[in-house]
Amino acid sequence: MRPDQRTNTSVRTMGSGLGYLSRADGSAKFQFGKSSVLCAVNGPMAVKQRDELMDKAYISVSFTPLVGKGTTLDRLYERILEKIATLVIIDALHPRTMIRISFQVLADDGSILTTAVNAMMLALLDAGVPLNSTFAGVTTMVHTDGRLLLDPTVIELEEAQSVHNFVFDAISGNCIATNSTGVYTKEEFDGSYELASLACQSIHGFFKAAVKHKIEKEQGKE
Amino acid sequence: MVDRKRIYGPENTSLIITEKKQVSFTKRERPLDNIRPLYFDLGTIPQASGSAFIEAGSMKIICAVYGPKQISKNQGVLNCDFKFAPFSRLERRGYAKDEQEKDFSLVLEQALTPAIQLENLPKSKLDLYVTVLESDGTFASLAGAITCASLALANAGIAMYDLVTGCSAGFIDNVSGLDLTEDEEYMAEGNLLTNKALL
Amino acid sequence: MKVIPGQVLSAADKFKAGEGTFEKDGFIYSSLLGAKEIQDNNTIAVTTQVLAVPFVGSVVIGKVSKITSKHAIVQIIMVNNKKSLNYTGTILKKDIRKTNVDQLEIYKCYRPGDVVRCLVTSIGDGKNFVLSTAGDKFGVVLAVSVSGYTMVPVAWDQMVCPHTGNIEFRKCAKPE
Amino acid sequence: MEVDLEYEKTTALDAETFKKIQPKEYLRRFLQQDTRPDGRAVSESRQINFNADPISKCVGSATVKSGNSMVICGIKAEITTPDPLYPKQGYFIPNLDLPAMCNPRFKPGPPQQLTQSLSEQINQLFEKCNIFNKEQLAIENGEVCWILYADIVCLNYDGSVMDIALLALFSALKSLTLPLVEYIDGQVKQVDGYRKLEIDRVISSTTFCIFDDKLLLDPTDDEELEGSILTVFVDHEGLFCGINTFDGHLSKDKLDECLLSAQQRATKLIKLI
Repeated sequence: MRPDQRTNTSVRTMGSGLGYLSRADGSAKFQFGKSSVLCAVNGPMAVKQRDELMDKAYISVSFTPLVGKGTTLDRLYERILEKIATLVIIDALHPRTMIRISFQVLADDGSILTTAVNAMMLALLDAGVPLNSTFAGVTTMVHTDGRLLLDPTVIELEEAQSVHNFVFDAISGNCIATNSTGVYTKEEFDGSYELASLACQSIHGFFKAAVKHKIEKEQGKE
Repeated sequence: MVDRKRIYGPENTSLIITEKKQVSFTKRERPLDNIRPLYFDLGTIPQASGSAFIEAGSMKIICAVYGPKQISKNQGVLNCDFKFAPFSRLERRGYAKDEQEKDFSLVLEQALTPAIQLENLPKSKLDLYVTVLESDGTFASLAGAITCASLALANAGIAMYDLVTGCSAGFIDNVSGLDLTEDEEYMAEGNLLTNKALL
Repeated sequence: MKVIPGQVLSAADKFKAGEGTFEKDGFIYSSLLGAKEIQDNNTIAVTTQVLAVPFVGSVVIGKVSKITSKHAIVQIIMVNNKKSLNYTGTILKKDIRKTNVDQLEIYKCYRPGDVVRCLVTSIGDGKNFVLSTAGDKFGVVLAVSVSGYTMVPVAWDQMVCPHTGNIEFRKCAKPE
Repeated sequence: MEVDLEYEKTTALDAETFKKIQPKEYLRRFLQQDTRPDGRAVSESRQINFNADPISKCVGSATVKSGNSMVICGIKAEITTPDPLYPKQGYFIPNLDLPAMCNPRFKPGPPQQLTQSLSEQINQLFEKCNIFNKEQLAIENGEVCWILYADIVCLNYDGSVMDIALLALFSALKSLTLPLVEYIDGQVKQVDGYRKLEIDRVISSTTFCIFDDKLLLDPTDDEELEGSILTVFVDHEGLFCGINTFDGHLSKDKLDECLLSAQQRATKLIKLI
């Protein structure tokens, strides 16, 4: 049993809120337990001439940590998120425009990268940006005593032998992004991969429910 | 000020104390009017339009020319960027350019611009980057950089009136000598840099 | 023979100074690092692989990157069949073809992504070189249809998509 | 519809122009013939050349060249006060720099996102993978310790720079000689003799480019731009130390293929160091 009474293969309680910000074209908050990230999507909108691309939209991502301006680690996260966004958004539909995606960490209790990935998914859906698939992300870790844990918290991460971030495509079931650190064997990686793949399916179910809830609420108003 | 765009450590670091060697020209191995033997290589950086590498003693300098690139000015422009690599000198230096490097960039630009036929490069600029990988004498590095840069320009196929070469000199106890090393420069009372095109 | 910039090639009364050389005080000097050549028995030149810079009169090949109602912007790729680095040029509406300029519409001549052959007519005041496609030789050499296939010209102002058979309007260059 | 077949011949562009206009199609046509623009097979890597200790002013240095890609790594040793949380340890600060000199795409000025994320990936290896015991860098408990600055400067960026950056870094670490010192009255003085660092784990990386479901080993810059990149870190025992891909569409079989091929290459690469 883990400190927060979860089983090894369960994620923390997920929470989400769509359309959090009134001035953004699309926004969403996503929570894994106490970890929480807010994501705002703006665009397609006018682009600076320097960044203008002739055949596709320019996608700009900024990731702001809880405190300060951020370090090289935040730039690595930014790069990962930017690459995922570029892969998923059908950018050829909006040439010579910009789509800006901004992240703000609200609370950090581990697995912050995948929390941000999931927040981005919901915000992109909320903004109505054309996408060629949906995705979901989850973090796993291998404990120094060999246990495989899903969605670790900060306390658990201190005793990690290796940490794996996975992002899975919902349609093909392929892995679109991984970022893992620490030392591990092939078997440990395979185990993490299987576990993350299953978890992503359930997270994806959560996305569907969240979007459905939002649409029903909007239609109810009319 | 901590540079958060790189991996950083504590702010105050220092070298271990070693005694500076006392040097004079009497102990110098090569004659006073000789420079260190030189080794040149062209096209070291294939990604660039032109590049050159120069080695003299333990001094190593690499230079790349990019361009011509489009600018809105009608006359051609040469941009120079001079940098010591972080590990090139005794003390580690940061990545940000300091005053000396800015000054040397300007010297480089002034030395090379008259030699280039800029009228043949309408609406164009040339970007020239020099990195000193290992320095053995600050002025000797600048002199080497000038020579290296003009070779890189020739390698890039840029039309020039002439090749430009640089050489440093200095004097210790009122005796002057050519191409001083770092230890000699430390002792020298004055340093001089000349660059020359044949025409 | 290999020469370096600033090397004396000959006295100026024997030969004429050609490409890659310059004349000063009665001598011809090399301005490039390259091979010395004597052309037409009276001109001395130095040749080397150079990245080309567009000049007035150069024939350039470029890719249309942007069109507006007044002009088309072209990213120049080749200058006189030599590789060049990124230069941009502008084709003004009046320079697209020789006749009937008043009635033409730019989007019926060029689309972003087309590869065009043009002539440099002026260095220009602003950022870009001024290009022209007036003349048979100049215009679109390679264009991709809406459905993504390389099109084939059927008339001076029309191209056809070999896959769908749709006709699209382009100001084509006459094949050499 | 009658199509003039002669047309394509007459307007055929030479390879260089075609590459500039349609880089994806250019690469695809090579791969249809099971070869790559530089003549290599799909799973063939470039020749690697080492040059040990080129910089005499460093405690350890190395140059590594693979095809056109070239990096130089220099390690400088200075002294500082240790972190109060870890008074017995020294510091190790790795940085990768991609200056404007090494590729026309890079601009002068502060490091770009790519540079920062590559530096961070190297830093994570040193933080999470127990590469060497940092207590070897201690001089006096809580008072003074060594700080090693490992600066990797890319001289020519032609793809797969992480692979050769790690090779250069580890071969510089292996050749590193720290001067022996003694700490007397708050001053660090050098004494005769040198010592080496004990390296517990040597890591190498292998970069793949995923393009149209094909896996290109050791991609060049042009190939990297057209496909997505997968980097696998493997240590000397064949254990994995990291897998990074940010925009690949990989099935598990393909991923396994990469991991296996990276393991095989790692044994070869680590022998070189």
